[in-house]
Amino acid sequence: MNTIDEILDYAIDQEQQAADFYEEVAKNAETASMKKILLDFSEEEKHHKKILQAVKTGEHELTPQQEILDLKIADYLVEVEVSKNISYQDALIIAMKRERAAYELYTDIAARVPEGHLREVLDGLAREEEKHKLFFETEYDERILTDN
Amino acid sequence: MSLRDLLSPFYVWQRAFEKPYTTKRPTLDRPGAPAYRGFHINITETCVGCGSCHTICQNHAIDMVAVDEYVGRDGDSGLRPRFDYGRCCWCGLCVDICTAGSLRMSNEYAWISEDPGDFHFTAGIDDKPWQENALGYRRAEGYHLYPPKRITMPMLPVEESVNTFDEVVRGYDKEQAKKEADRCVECGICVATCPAHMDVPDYIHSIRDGDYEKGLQLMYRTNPFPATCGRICTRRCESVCPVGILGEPVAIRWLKRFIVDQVDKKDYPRILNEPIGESDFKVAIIGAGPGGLSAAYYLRQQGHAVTVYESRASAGGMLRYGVPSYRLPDVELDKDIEHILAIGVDIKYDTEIGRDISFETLLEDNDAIFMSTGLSVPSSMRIHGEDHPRVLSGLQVLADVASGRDPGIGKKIAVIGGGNVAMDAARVSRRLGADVTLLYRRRISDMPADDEEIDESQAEGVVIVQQAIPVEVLDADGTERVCIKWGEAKMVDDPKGGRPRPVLQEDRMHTETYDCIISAIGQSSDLGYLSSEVQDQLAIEWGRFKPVEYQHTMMEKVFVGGDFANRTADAISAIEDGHHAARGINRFLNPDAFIKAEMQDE
Amino acid sequence: MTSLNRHTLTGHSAALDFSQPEPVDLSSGKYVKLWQGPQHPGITGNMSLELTLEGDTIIGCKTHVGYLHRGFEKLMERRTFIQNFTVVCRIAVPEPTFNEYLYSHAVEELSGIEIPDRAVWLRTLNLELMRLASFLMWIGGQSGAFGMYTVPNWTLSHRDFVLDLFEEMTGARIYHMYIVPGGVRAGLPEGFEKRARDVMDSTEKMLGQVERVMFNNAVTKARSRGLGIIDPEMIDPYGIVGPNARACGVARDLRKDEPYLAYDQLDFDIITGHDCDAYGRAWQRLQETRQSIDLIRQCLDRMPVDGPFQADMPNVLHWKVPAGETYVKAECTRGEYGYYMVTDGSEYVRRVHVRGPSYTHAIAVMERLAVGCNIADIAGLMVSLHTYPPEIER
Amino acid sequence: MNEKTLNTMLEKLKQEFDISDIVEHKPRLTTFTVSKQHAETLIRELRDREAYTHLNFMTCIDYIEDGIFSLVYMLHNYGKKHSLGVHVNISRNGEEVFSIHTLWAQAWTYQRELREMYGIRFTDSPRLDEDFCLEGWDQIPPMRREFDTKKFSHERFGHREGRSSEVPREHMKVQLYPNRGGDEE
Repeated sequence: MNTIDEILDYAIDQEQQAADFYEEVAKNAETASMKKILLDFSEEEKHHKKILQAVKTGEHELTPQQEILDLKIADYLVEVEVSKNISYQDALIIAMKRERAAYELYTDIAARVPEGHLREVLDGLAREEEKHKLFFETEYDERILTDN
Repeated sequence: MSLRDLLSPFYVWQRAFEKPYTTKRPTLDRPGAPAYRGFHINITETCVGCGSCHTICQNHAIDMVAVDEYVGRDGDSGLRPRFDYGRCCWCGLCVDICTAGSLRMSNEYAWISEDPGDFHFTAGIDDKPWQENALGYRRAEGYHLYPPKRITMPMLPVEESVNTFDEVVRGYDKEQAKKEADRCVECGICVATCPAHMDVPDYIHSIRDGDYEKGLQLMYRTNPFPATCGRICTRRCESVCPVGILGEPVAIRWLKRFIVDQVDKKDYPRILNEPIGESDFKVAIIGAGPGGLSAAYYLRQQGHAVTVYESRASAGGMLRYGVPSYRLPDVELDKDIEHILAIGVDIKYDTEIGRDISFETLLEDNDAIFMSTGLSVPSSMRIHGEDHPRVLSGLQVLADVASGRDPGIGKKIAVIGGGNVAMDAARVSRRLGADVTLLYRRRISDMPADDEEIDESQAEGVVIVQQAIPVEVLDADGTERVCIKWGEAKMVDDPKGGRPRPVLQEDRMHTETYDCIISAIGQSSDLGYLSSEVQDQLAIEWGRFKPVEYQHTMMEKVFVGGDFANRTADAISAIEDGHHAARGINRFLNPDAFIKAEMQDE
Repeated sequence: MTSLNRHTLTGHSAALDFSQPEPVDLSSGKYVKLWQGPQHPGITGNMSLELTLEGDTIIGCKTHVGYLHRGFEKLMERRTFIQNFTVVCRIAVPEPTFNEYLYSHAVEELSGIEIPDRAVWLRTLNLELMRLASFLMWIGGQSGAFGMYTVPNWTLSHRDFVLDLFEEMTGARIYHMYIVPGGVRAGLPEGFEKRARDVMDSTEKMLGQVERVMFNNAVTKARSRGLGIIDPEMIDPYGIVGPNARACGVARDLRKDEPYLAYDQLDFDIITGHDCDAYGRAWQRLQETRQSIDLIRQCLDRMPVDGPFQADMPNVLHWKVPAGETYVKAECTRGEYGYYMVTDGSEYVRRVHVRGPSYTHAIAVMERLAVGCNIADIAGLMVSLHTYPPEIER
Repeated sequence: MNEKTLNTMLEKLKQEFDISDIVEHKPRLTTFTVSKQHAETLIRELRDREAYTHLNFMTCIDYIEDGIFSLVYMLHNYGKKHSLGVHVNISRNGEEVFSIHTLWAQAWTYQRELREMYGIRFTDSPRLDEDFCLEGWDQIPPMRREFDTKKFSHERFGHREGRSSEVPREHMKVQLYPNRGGDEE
């Protein structure tokens, strides 16, 4: 992965894989409602993919300097298994953790490349993933951590 | 006639050289005094349309009218006062009584128009030159036309309450209740907000009249759980009570309880004397919680054969197994339940659908089904070590205590959560003799628990640690103890709006050892008794139902209600769900009758 | 029966002859019927005098009221206790606050409400200011009735200064609606005391000028001395009260005799006169006006500046006053003003009767004193009795 | 007036007259009811013997539910600073009453007003039938409780066009929860 296009292609591919993953889980989900949720997640990933494709063609710019709120919810939760009667809570945990992993990956690589445009792109991607993580963490905070 | 008397009058000439009393400016330019009672101003954003101004106006100069700018919503009727200056006498009583403090008067007193219609206007809506006037009459601080403060509820002193499961709230006596009932302005805005739309102003009126039997009848029109709701209702009504805007809301819940307290259970059949209709239909109800029993009560009045299936040994659901007896004594809950059963509702205890009878059989054997099985599964925190044997669920602890079992919590415990279940678990634990620390991830002000519960918990010695996020459960020395690691949170504004969100500060971690940890962070539904095909047909989302009008589901015969079918998850909403489902089931079973009636209406 | 006690009670047969004048034969051409009012400026307010004249001399007087009848006593039976307080002020237009006070006081007495000290003083201040304003208007009226229009300009402008004070204190100039069952509606505004004292000082100075111009005046004396003499024996049989009685030397003043509000804490003596004629009554009122200024100053000196001004009240929207009956009274500028109230425990008053002193002063007393009077003096006589027709009709 | 003097006087009056319902409302006000037969003499005695020389007012209360008018004579004793309210109950149906116009000069005015406002006739009271406040009145005497002022005003006077008012609770029901609440079953 040396050129920016290669990096972006990789990232785009990752989003597609995520979308495929949720579709696969959805296929096996027991109830229609859970299916719908997982397909929504898949759509969300496809949306991410579109953004990255737009970055590649220059229609959209990454924002490597942006501060993204980190609720740090995913960090301390247990790993959960994918199953056919997966709960909404667990589906969210899986999603949060996947976004977190992606974020860590890009941050990692960014640290190893010299400062410059390439690094900026990687940082930008990390921010994107962080945003996705925040999206799911906010949902988790709203719907699961209701404390009632 | 003295010379003096002839000369003295000529003194008037002296005045000719003094400053005249009159002013040269046109009198119209003279502003009224700062507190002058001039033309009316209404701050329409603050006004809640309670109509007290209309009620008090002795001249009938005020109408309450619908305006385009506002529609009815919780705490606002959407109406606004319209003044007829052909009748107004500028006494300002409307300003004095205004519950919202939105109505005032400007110090403007001169206004000329050729159109008499101009003198009939909706203050604050119709443009008038004095609307922005900063001066004028307003109600003085310390002057009230109704008592702004609530009558204090007698409570068990804390030093006693913490040692007993006796009811903490002692209830008003007749004198106190009458005084509290007197504070109601009878606007009826609360009725819209009450999930069951109870006739609140009417039963409060019955207290003022001392006619408690009428009060009871009024309550049973919409709610067969008045003894219960009079104690533990979430009382959304009080949060919208206009009297609460500038003072304390009318204690609607305690007044409801007062009525029930005045009536002996043995007089219920005579007072209520519900007519039971004629019907050949059979209706099954799953779950004997407030939703199920409310549906049963109203369905039975139509004459249907109603059978309630309950998995536990007693009826009441969360009211019995979740709400501790110091808030709702069993005898009071039984007062409600026994009356429902007394009108001919059949109940099968210890009968679990899916285990003892299949859902499909029930569907086959009955003409309609109402399901209300609530949220019975405690949510998991999904943190490491959560499966430690010394991590208990709040629901389980409460159910144990309700059933007379020892939950075995130990002497030093932590409760996690900020809702009413967490408060109940904490206060029950205090009564069992434990030192209780309650960890909550947000601020106390964010807690979904009732403010009273929070205050009373703290008074009883529960230590609340706010902004504390549990991150891991660890083993402690010995199997009887457990450690929890938690981190301090700081509240960060969500850039997208909404309430501030807690963010863990990883450099501020704490670890503490307890005899047990009670987790009470939420519940979800247990729908294991429904096959996945049935679940799909019922269109369940995120473990919850989304019923259509009249609590109907996508399945023809099936109606649902209660915690798993609404977003408020409280007893009064479940009761209304049951009542509304009963209406729906009647329409479903007798479509012809309703269609006919509706055609007649048109 | 008609002769009952007429000659035996006091021995003064003339004072106790209540009989109506004999009708005269108008066709004889000897007599003239003359209507004065209801809008005549020489009549205090809207009422009529039906005069029978023989030459310039009045030989018969009949009073006619009804031009101001608004049925307040009836209206009050159909309004709630709080609503009524906005109605009562209209019963005596130039002096509304006595109605507010007495109505409120009657309701408070029947419902057992004790008003706080500050409200007591604010009410006292309010009532004394009212007395002052009312007297100032009266002085102008009396002077005008004798043809001198300078004094009305002075006194009515000073009355307006007092009304300015009312406007500040109560939010209105005439119908203050300030004294409400349970207390008063507000405390004093910032700087009120200073402005009130300024008005008192300038009014006091003006009264000195009035004394020189109106009272030390050969014309006034000539026209008012000997006019409308009230025989002291008439006082009880005719129910004459207030300055009309005190000018005859009868020391009766409810503020002293049956003290209400803060009057038992104020220093003052009952002022009495000895001339029973129009001049004596005018002099009496001038002195009482000065006394009123003194009492207002005492109120400003002594009244508490903070603390509650309203008692704990029930919700007025459904206020039921316990069944009962009471009669409360206060000394207004014309004497005993009273409210008789009967309640039946409901949200509405059963009966209110408003007793205004003009009821007898403007009718029975007037009809009697007019006889023998010169037509030119009838306005002066009427004003010298200080009557307010609206309180007759209610 | 001290309590003892008051009681002595009341005792004495009770022996001579048919007095009932004595109520001491406050130290300065006592009321009682006397039969119509005794009332005139009693009132004169109070004036001449007990020094209740001042007639504060005279009025009437309509107890329509009992079919009676209660006439009230409020008498005052200046020396003792005490008022006595003498109630005389008469039938609402045109029962004629004695007149006190010979006792106080203003009494005939009160009686004339009571005739106009309640329709009560006082024997030999001067100018009784002259209009007092009302001119050309064609309705029942207006202070009688059955006279409905609102109805009268509705019939006699017009209404302003365009006036109508909504009840907050009903308005909200129609807008927010038409099918719910306790009404439709």
